[in-house]
Amino acid sequence: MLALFRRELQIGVRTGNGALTGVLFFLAVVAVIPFGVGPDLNLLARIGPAILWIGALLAGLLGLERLFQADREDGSLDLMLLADNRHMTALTVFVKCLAHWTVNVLPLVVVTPLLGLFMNVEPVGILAATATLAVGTPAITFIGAVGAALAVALPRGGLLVSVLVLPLTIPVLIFGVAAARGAVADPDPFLPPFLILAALMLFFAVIGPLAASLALRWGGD
Amino acid sequence: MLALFRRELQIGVRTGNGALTGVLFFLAVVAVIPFGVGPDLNLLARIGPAILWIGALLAGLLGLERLFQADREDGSLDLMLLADNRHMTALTVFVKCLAHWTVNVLPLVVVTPLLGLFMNVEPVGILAATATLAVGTPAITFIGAVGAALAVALPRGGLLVSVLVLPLTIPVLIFGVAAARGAVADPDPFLPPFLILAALMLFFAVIGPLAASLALRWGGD
Amino acid sequence: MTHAGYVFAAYGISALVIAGLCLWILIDQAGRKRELKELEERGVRRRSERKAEKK
Amino acid sequence: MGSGMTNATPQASTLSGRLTALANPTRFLALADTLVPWLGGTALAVLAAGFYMAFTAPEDYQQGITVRIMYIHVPFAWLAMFCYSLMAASALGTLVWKHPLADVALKSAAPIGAAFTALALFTGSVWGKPMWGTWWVWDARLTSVFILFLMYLGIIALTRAMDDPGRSARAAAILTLVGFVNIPIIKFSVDWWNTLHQPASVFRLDGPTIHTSLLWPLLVCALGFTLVLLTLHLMAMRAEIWRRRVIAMRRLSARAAERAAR
Amino acid sequence: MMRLAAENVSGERGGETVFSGISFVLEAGEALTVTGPNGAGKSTLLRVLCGLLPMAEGVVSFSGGGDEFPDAGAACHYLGHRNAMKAELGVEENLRFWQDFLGHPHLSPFEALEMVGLGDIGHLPFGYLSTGQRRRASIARLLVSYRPVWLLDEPTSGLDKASEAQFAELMGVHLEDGGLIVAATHLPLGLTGARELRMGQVQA
Amino acid sequence: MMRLAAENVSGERGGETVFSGISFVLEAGEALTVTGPNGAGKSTLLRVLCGLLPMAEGVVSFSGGGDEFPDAGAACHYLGHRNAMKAELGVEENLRFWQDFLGHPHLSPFEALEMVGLGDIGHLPFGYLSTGQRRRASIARLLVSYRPVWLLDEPTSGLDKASEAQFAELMGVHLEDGGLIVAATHLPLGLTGARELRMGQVQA
Ligand code: HEM
Ligand SMILES: Nc1ncnc2c1ncn2[C@@H]1O[C@H](COP(=O)(O)OP(=O)(O)OP(=O)(O)O)[C@@H](O)[C@H]1O
Ligand SMILES: Nc1ncnc2c1ncn2[C@@H]1O[C@H](COP(=O)(O)OP(=O)(O)OP(=O)(O)O)[C@@H](O)[C@H]1O
Ligand SMILES: [Mg+2]
Ligand SMILES: [Mg+2]
Repeated sequence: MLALFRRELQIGVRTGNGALTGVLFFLAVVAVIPFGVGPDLNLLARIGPAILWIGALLAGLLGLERLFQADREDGSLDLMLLADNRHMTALTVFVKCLAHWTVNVLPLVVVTPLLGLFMNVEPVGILAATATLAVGTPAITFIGAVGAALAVALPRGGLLVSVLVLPLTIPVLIFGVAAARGAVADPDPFLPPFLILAALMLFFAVIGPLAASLALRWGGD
Repeated sequence: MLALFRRELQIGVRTGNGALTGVLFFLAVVAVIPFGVGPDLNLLARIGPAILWIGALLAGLLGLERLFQADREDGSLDLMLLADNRHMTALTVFVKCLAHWTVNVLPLVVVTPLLGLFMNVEPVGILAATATLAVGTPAITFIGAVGAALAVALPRGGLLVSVLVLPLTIPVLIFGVAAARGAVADPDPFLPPFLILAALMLFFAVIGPLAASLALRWGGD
Repeated sequence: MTHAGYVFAAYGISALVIAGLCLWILIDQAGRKRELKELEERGVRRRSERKAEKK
Repeated sequence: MGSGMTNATPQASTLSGRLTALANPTRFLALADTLVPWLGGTALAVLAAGFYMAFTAPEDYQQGITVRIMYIHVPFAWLAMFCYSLMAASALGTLVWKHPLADVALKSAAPIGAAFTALALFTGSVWGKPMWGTWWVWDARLTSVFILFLMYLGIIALTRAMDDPGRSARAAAILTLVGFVNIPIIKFSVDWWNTLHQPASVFRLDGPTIHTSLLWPLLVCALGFTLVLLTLHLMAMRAEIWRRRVIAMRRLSARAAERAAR
Repeated sequence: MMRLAAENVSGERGGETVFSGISFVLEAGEALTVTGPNGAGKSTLLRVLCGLLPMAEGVVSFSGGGDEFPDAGAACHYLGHRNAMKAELGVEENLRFWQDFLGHPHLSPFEALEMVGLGDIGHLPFGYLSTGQRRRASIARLLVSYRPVWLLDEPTSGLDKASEAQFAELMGVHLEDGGLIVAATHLPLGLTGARELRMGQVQA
Repeated sequence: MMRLAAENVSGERGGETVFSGISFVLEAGEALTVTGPNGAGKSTLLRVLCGLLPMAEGVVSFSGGGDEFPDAGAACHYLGHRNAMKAELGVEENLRFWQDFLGHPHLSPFEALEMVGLGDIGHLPFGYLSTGQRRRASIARLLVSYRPVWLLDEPTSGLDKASEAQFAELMGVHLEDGGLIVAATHLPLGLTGARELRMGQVQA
């Protein structure tokens, strides 16, 4: 399993999805926003957490649909499924998700504080945004894995996949933003949405890989 | 060429991934911002066009990195490059971009009016935003094609492509938002930025495919 | 109104960054040079040099 | 590297002949070896003179001592753009003339350019805090420089993403050329959008509008930093050529071992 | 004693039966070559045997593998048309990964590469290899982890004559060690004493 | 009279020369088989011939094609290891697309499929075919558009015996019509009177 994790990281880094790229991507997204909404610092501070979350969602989704496709096209997926009684497929999926998250999303979480500063978010808000991102984004990856597995299983079912999977990420997004906002906007609470977010993440960490492994198993050809 | 366009559309529709993922992502972006900003309808109306543009820009990036990758993996790209003296490669790229845009981005433009209503943008503004999106988003695809062509040599270039592409799309974003805003905010004019936007689009419609075809030609293996 | 601190920060950090850049390039150079020497000691020659010797 | 290039005769007197001669990495290395110490020395001397002039120049009556940041901020900003232009020219060299050296120039200039851009951003911020009361605003000039920085990093990532130098060379060259649109945007952003940042006062069609007591130290500092950049660039190119030789020789030795084994 | 048996197996693809009534028994040290025209269902049969495709009818049983290899899926190396290697990673890195992942280490990646004549290019990215070299690298995968059963789908496609002979030798050694081989192929594999299973006419 | 000539061609991969000094002249109706061990550079040579890879040295010239086929790239069908078909589209749809895109229509997709023995499965998505069937479908691509030069890279890999013979016949007809064939292969192709180019020891 460690070997799998290491390999996925290596591939990610070799193909230019390394930490630098993740950070760059996030920077680019954030730099684009002020061009759109204008350089109003107050406004930026208010939409800051939402922007950070959108950037993270996009980074999490980019390349996610290829999570199993590449393995399938080169035949690795067959071998991973065959190894089921050494390494449960669900676990394999879990590790792959984790690696994807580490390569693509973690760097974003790490630079979030910096970007928060750029966007003039206050310190508490920055802390909250970083925490929600760290806790929430894995959920997106786990949900996405189900979609990716379905996409492999039903090559022509892409439509179905996006309809089934993407809507699931919206609750995560909403609780994430709500918690991040709760930390700064006074009447709104921080903890309840944050706890819900954490619960969602744990839930999907279990359900996602299981569902994905089932889809992979039945979708082989 | 028509054949190519038709084939790309067919594939796009059969695999079904494109349109809905884009629209849903777009929806997610647009749904989350109001959540981040809080229930301030005036503010929403003011930043509405910008949000629509940012959403469209980011959604346009999804799937773009695969523009040539699939063709390369199954060997079609070789044949397309070989047909250079029947169909200039740049033209082939142009048609592929057009098909990609039709499948993935056009649906966004179509739902824009609906989302504008959600965001409380006034009718003229909605019209303007839709028009600017229709004219401006192809430019994003054309720029993205350069990134996709560069990334063909990289097996999983997801993020890298976006990083290369995002900074270049900023002028498009600026003029798009300026035009969309010009239609509603009185002192700002609508036509000049809109014309610049159209000019940019035409410019990239020429430069993008040319650069992409060069990159493909030199990146072969 | 003195802002000497800002000025010195600006100059100081700039000096540091440029020095760092210099150092990095120097270290890179030294490393490559050493590798070249090692390879040459092991008797590996570039093709063009071998051609020249044969003549 | 090394192989497959025509060895132009030293007497070649035409311009293209001399260029070809320069394109020979071995010759280039020799040239760099002699040039680097002199260039470096001159750079330090000019910089020293520039700083002396800068700190003896009168303080601005409006800006006080902070005006001294100008003597580094402006050269850094210029060089950030200059270095990118240099890379764009090299990119042309790669694509049109297929000079192997052009690729080396592009690849080794990118980190240097990134460093100077970072410094321009940094010194600008440090200057902005006392002058504008904020470290950062998202105005057109500042953001476009920030994007220049991102593009440098993107190019660095691209030049290192593929381990086949030939392929990454052309990819990076195309990206660099396409990204060149940003340079005029930076240059003219102050004219096209109304920004906090002040418009150009040195490089203008109607001559500099800046007072000569500030202009001269600025120009000398700029020259000094330019020489520093060129020296560093030469050194980095030299290291890059060596790196490629090492790789080529390693491959060669692997092949030799293979042949021995058969 | 290891034993792989198929009884009256039939397989289907996209709802259509492509073959039916296939039975055989293979004991340790025996090899079976599966031949037949394109589309006869050779690849499908191999995938059914290892459990990658559900079988429409029949039973596949594997016994004698002990705790380590309880069923056919766990006991087999499957070498399909696709090489299961990542183009971005080095050949040796790829092999090392499969060794770690598949367990039961046997030869070291370097030794395995030597066995297929690629000893000196282990450091190259897999994507840089020629077709035949790729195939040989994935044959090396069979050697880095131990599995008693080898299921091979056109293993020699793209190999040159020398490598074909080398591979025949490797298979011979595996059989001598008490392994089992089922290979689908159009070309003679150079296995002495292998039994042959002819898969029927297409769409009988 | 069509004529494809290579003079002292050398090719490189990743900055390394993989072969050098290859020369041949091929006139209408002639075939050349390129043989050699794995990694000798056969595929590289084919890609250099049609211009997909830049050549390190030498000249490839094609003459006699008139306005329609001015250079080797325009005059050739390239059949690589990869089939250049989309798994999502039907076999016939794929062929029809290539016919439209490549121009110079020759046989109709249906006829071409008949010629390779796949007449009845044109409606299936390409992704549903077996390996050999896929290869045959992409051989059918050579027939839907006309090109005087066929560059074939291991064209018969995965084909069964019957299809091999069928394909040998197709090549024969193409040669009789004044076509040219350059084929890299490890297996005998059944071409009578084909010349052979042996690519040397790896990295001589
Ligand atoms: C992070 C913030 C800043 C950035 C990215 C930045 C960027 C630039 C650039 C790119 C130039 C070159 C312009 C050209 O050649 O036309 C420049 C020049 C200049 N900047 Fe800044 N700047 C920043 C902050 C400031 C501040 C705070 C001041 C002073 C209040 C300032 C004063 C100047 C001056 C005086 C010039 C010279 C203009 C000329 O004479 O051409 N900059 N800056
Ligand atoms: N993924 C798939 N989906 C649906 N049908 C398939 C699929 N793959 C193969 N088939 C069909 O199943 C049948 C058997 O295919 P299989 O790949 O087993 O043949 P094969 O004997 O291996 O042929 P070959 O010699 O060409 O490799 C064929 O008729 C084919 O059309
Ligand atoms: N994409 C690539 N990048 C770098 N090097 C490559 C690439 N493809 C092949 N090579 C190298 O070029 C050499 C020749 O490869 P080529 O594919 O031409 O061989 P081949 O004769 O076709 O072999 P095979 O019989 O295995 O198909 C090999 O040494 C290989 O390692
Ligand atoms: Mg098969
Ligand atoms: Mg080959």
